[in-house]
Amino acid sequence: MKKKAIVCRCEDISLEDVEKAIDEGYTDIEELRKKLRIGMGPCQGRVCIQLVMKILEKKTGKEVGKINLPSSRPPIIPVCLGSIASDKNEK
Amino acid sequence: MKSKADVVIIGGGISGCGLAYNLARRGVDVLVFEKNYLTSGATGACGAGIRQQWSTYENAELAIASVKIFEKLSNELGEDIEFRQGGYLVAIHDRKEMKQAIKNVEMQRTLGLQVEILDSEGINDIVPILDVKGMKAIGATFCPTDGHANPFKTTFAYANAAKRFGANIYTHTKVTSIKKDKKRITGVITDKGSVKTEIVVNAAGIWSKDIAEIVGVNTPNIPIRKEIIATERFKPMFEAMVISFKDGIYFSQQKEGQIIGGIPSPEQKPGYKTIPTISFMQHMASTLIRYAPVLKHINLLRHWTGFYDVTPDSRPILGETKNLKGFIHCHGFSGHGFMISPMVSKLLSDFIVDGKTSEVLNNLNIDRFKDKKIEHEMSTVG
Amino acid sequence: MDGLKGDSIASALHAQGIKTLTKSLRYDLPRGFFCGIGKCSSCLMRVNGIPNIRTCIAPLLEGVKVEIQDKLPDIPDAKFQSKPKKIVSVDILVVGAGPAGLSAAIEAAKQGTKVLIADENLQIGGQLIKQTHKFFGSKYEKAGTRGIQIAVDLEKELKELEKSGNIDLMLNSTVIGCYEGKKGKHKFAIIKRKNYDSILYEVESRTVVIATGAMENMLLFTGNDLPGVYGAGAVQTLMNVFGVKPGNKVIMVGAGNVGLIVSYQLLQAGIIVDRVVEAAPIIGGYHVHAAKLRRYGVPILTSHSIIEAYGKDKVEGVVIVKLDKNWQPIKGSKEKVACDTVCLAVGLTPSTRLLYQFGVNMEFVPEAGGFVALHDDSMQTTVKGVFVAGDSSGIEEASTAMVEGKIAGVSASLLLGFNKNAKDLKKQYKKELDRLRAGPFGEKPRIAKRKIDKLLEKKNA
Amino acid sequence: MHSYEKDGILTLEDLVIPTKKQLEKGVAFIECIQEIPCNPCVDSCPVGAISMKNINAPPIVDYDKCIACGQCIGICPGLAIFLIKTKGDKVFITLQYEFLPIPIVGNKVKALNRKGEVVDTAIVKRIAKKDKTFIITIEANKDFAMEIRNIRV
Repeated sequence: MKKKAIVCRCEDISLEDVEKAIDEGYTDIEELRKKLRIGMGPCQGRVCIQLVMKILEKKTGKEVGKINLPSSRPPIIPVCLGSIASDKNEK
Repeated sequence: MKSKADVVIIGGGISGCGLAYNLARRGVDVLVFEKNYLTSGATGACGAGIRQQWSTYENAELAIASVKIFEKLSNELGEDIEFRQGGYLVAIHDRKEMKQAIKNVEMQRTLGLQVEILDSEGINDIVPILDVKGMKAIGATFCPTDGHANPFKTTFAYANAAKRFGANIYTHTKVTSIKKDKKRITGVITDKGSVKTEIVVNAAGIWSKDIAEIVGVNTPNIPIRKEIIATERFKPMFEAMVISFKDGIYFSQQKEGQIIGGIPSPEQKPGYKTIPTISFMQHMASTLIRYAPVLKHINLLRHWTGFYDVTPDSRPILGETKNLKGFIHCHGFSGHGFMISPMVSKLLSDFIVDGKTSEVLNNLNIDRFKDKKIEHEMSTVG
Repeated sequence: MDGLKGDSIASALHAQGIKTLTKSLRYDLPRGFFCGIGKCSSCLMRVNGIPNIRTCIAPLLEGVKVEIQDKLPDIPDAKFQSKPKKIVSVDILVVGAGPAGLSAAIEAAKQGTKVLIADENLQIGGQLIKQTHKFFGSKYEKAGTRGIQIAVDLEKELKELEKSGNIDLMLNSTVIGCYEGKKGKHKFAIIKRKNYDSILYEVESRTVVIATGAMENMLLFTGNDLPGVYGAGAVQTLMNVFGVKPGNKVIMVGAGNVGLIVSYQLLQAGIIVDRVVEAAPIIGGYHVHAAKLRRYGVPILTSHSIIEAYGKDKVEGVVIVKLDKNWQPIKGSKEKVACDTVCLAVGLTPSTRLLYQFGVNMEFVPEAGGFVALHDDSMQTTVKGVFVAGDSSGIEEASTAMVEGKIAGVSASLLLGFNKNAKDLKKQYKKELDRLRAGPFGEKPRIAKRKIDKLLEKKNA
Repeated sequence: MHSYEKDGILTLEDLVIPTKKQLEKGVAFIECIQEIPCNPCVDSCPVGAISMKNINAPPIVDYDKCIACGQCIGICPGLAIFLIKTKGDKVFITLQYEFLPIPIVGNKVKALNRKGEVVDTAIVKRIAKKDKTFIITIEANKDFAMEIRNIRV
C-alpha cells in the first residue's frame, strides 16, 4: 500500500481525496464534510478540520476566517446509548 | 451572474437541485439561488429514509414513483447516491393500529406496491436485533422495496448533472426580493445581483414562508424542530428501517455501519431554535435500546437538529399560485421531502415545460387549505 | 499482557513494543497511539467484549481482554452495567481542571460560591502534570516551580476547599453537551467513566467557566498516520505520565516552546533527539530553551520541513527538506534520516466545541490559534454567565492561563452576587495579566486580545 | 535577525562579559537576553545585584554587587544562570544539571560548550540539591570560562 498524507484518520481521507473534491467544486467546508464524511468519524473533526481549512485556503484563496467551521454537535465525546438511557427502562 | 433565465429556483436542497436537473435536462435555462451551501437546510439534516407505505394516496403515489426513479438514479446521474432497498418495517402495537395498517396496505396494493403484514415472529426474520416484547409489537407491515439513500450525495449528484446540462447554481447567494407586475413574476433580486425571469420556484424549505411573503402569498407552513442521532459505525446487522407511528421512532443502519434515527422530542415546539435537547437524547436512547437492547454498548456519536417544514395536513404544497402566474410552490414537505423528491421534481418540470398537470399536483395545490375538510397524512414519524 | 498500575491499555501495549492498535477503514493502514488523550480514533480496540474503547485513556485492569477490531467492530457481547443517572445543581460549573480551570474554581469557591469542577482525565492538573520543567513568570504565578509541582500545590488548595463543601471535583468525567436549563440556567450532561462503563450526570448551573484547553495541530505529510508519529502532548503523556519511552530516536517537528521543552524532556529520558526541524526561518520558542538543547548537541534546523515518514508498519525514518524564503522546498535538498519516532509540535488550536453549543459569538483570530469565543475583560462571552479562560480562549502560556482563570472565577462570583473581596482581586489580576503580556513574546496574545476587543465592540454596536 | 534566533547559540557579542577582576571575585553570569515575562532571579538575589526594568526586560547583573552566593542558579527556569569564578589557571563553573546519572564529587566529566562539543575534561567539586534540581560545581581550565556551559557524565 502506498503511503498517503492522511487528513482525516477516522474516515481515512487523504490529501488527494480532499484536493479532488475541491477541484470538483466542493469549496464549502460543510459540503466537503458531507461529500467525504470528513469530521464525521469518532473524533468529530478534532484532527482534520484545521487541516481541511488550510487546504481550502491554499486551493481557493479564501481566507480561513471567512470559512465557517462546521457546527459542533453534542456529545463532545462518543457515549454509549446505555448510559444515556440510564434513567429509564432498567431494573 | 446571469441577467436572464427561464426559471429561477430558490433553495439548493434536494427539491431545488432535483428540479434544476429535470428542467435543465429538457433544455430549460435554469438558475438556482442558495443562500448558504447546497444541502444546508433540511436536506443536510435528513434521516435519509425512503418509504412508500403512506396512508394518503398522493404521498404513496409520489413515493412509489420516486422509488422507481431512485432505483436507476445513480446510473442516470453518473454518481453513486448510495441507494439501498432494505425495506421498511412498520411496527404495529395494538388492534387500532392493525386496523389502520390493513386499510393502508389495501390502498398501497392497489398502487402495485409489494407490502405484507407480519406477525410478531416475522419481525425478527427481518431485523434480528429487535426485542419484539420490549417494543410491544403485535405485528408489522413490511415493504422490501423501501430503503434509503444518501441525501447529500443525491443532492450533489443532481446539482452536478444539472450543471452539465447548463444549469447555473449560485451558492451563498441570498434572494432579497422578487419582482412582479400585477399578475406575473418578472424577476428576482439577490444580494449578488438581479435576474429577469417569468418563473420562480419556491423550494426554500422552512424559509419558503418568507419567500412567499415577499410576493404577498400566505402559506400555512410552520417549522418544527426535529432531532436526530447517529451512532459510531459497526458491522452491518440489518438492512431495514424500523419505524413506529405510535412511539414516533425511526432508525436504520446505514451503508457505512452507523445507526441513524429520530423520535419526537418531549420538548418539541415550533420555532427556529437549533439547540439540541437533553430530553430528546435520553428519550431516543432509551426507546432505541428498548427496541434493540444489544445497542446499549454502541456509542452515540452525534446528535443534531433539523426542521420539518410542516403543513396542516403533513403533505407538500406543489404547483402554481392561482393569482400570480409563474410563482410555483415546492415546499411543505413535512419531513418526507427527500423520499418523494424524484417524482415531485419530475411532475413540476412536466408542468413548467409542457403545462402538463396531474391529479397529484391538483390535489396538492395550495388552494386545498381553503376547504374545511382536508385529508391528513397519518403515517408520520420523527 | 503485563503492565504497571496506572497504565492505560495503550501505554502498556506500547511498553511492550506493540504499536499497531488498529487498521484504517479504507486503506487498511496500520494505526496506533497518536493523541494520547482519548480524542483521535487511532487506538480503538475491543476491551472485555466492548468495541470502540479508546485504549489510550482506558485503565489497564487485572484480567482485561483486549482484542484488535477488524475495522468495523462487531456488536458487543458484554453485559451492560447500568446505573441510574444523577442530578446535581451548582452555582458555577468549571469545565477542565488544568491551570485555568483550577484557578477559576479555587477563586470562585473562596468567594463562597458552590463550584463543581469536571475534568476528563484521571488526575487533576491538565497539561501541568506532564510539565517537568520549571515555569517562567513571577512569584505570583509560581515561577521557578515545576509544572508538576504547581499541579500538586493547586490540588492541595482545592482539597482544602473541598473540606469546606464549596468545591466538588469530578475526575474521569467529560462534559458532553450543554443545553437550555430553566430560568436562565444552563444544563449540562456529564458522563463519568468507571472502568469501561459510564454514568450520566445532569447538572444545572447558573454560570460556567469553559477552560477546556487546546488540541494539538496535525501536519500534512506522506505517512503522517504511521504508528510512531505522535503529537508532542502524547509523547509527554507516554513519558511523564506512564513512564513509557515513545521510541529510541526522535525527530522533533517544531521549534516553539512546546517542541523545545519536549525535546529536552526526551533527552532527559535518555532518548536520542536527532534534530529539531522548524519550517519558520527563526526559532519560535524562548532562546533559553533552545540553548538547553544545543548544549547537548541537538541541532535545530530552521527553514526545514518534514515531507515524508516512511516505514512498513511503523516509522523507520523521515525525509526532510530545506525551505526557501517563501517556505517552498528547495530542489535537491531532500535528506533521508533514520528514526523510529516523529514528534509533532506544530501549534495548538483552542478547544471550543462546547462554546459553539452555547451559541456564543466565535471569530477567527489567527494570533489566538484559531476560532475563539469573543469575551470581555471579565472573560465573559457574549452569552451571559458563560466564561472562558486559558487556551480555550486563545493559545498562551500556563502562567497567563492561571491569571485568566482567576479573573473568570471572581467575575462569575460577582455575577452571582458573591463578593468577599472579588472586586479588588479582579483589578489586581487584570494588572497582573497586563504585566505578563507586556514583552515581545506577549505580542501575539496582546494582538489577539485587542482583536477580540474590537470584534466584541463591533458586535455590541 | 540575530544568529541565535536561527541556531540557538549565543555569541560573546550578545553578552556582557565580566572583567578579569570580577571573574576572580566570582559572578552570576546570566545567558538570558530575550524579553520574556520572568523574574524569579531578581527576587532570589539577597543583595539586589540582579535588576530588571520590568518583568519582561532581560536581567542585568551588577557584577560588582554580586556576592556569588549562587541563590539564583537553581531558581532559573531557563537554566540560563551560571556561577563563574576563576582562580589561578582554573575556573569554577556552577550550573543546573537535570540528567541521570548524577556524578559524585571527584568524578571526571566531559565539559561541553554551547554547541554540545567537548572542549575540556572537568572535575566535579561540589554537588548541591535544591528542590529537585541538582546544582553542580566543576573545575576546568580557565581558558574555557566563557565556553563551558554543560557537562556530560
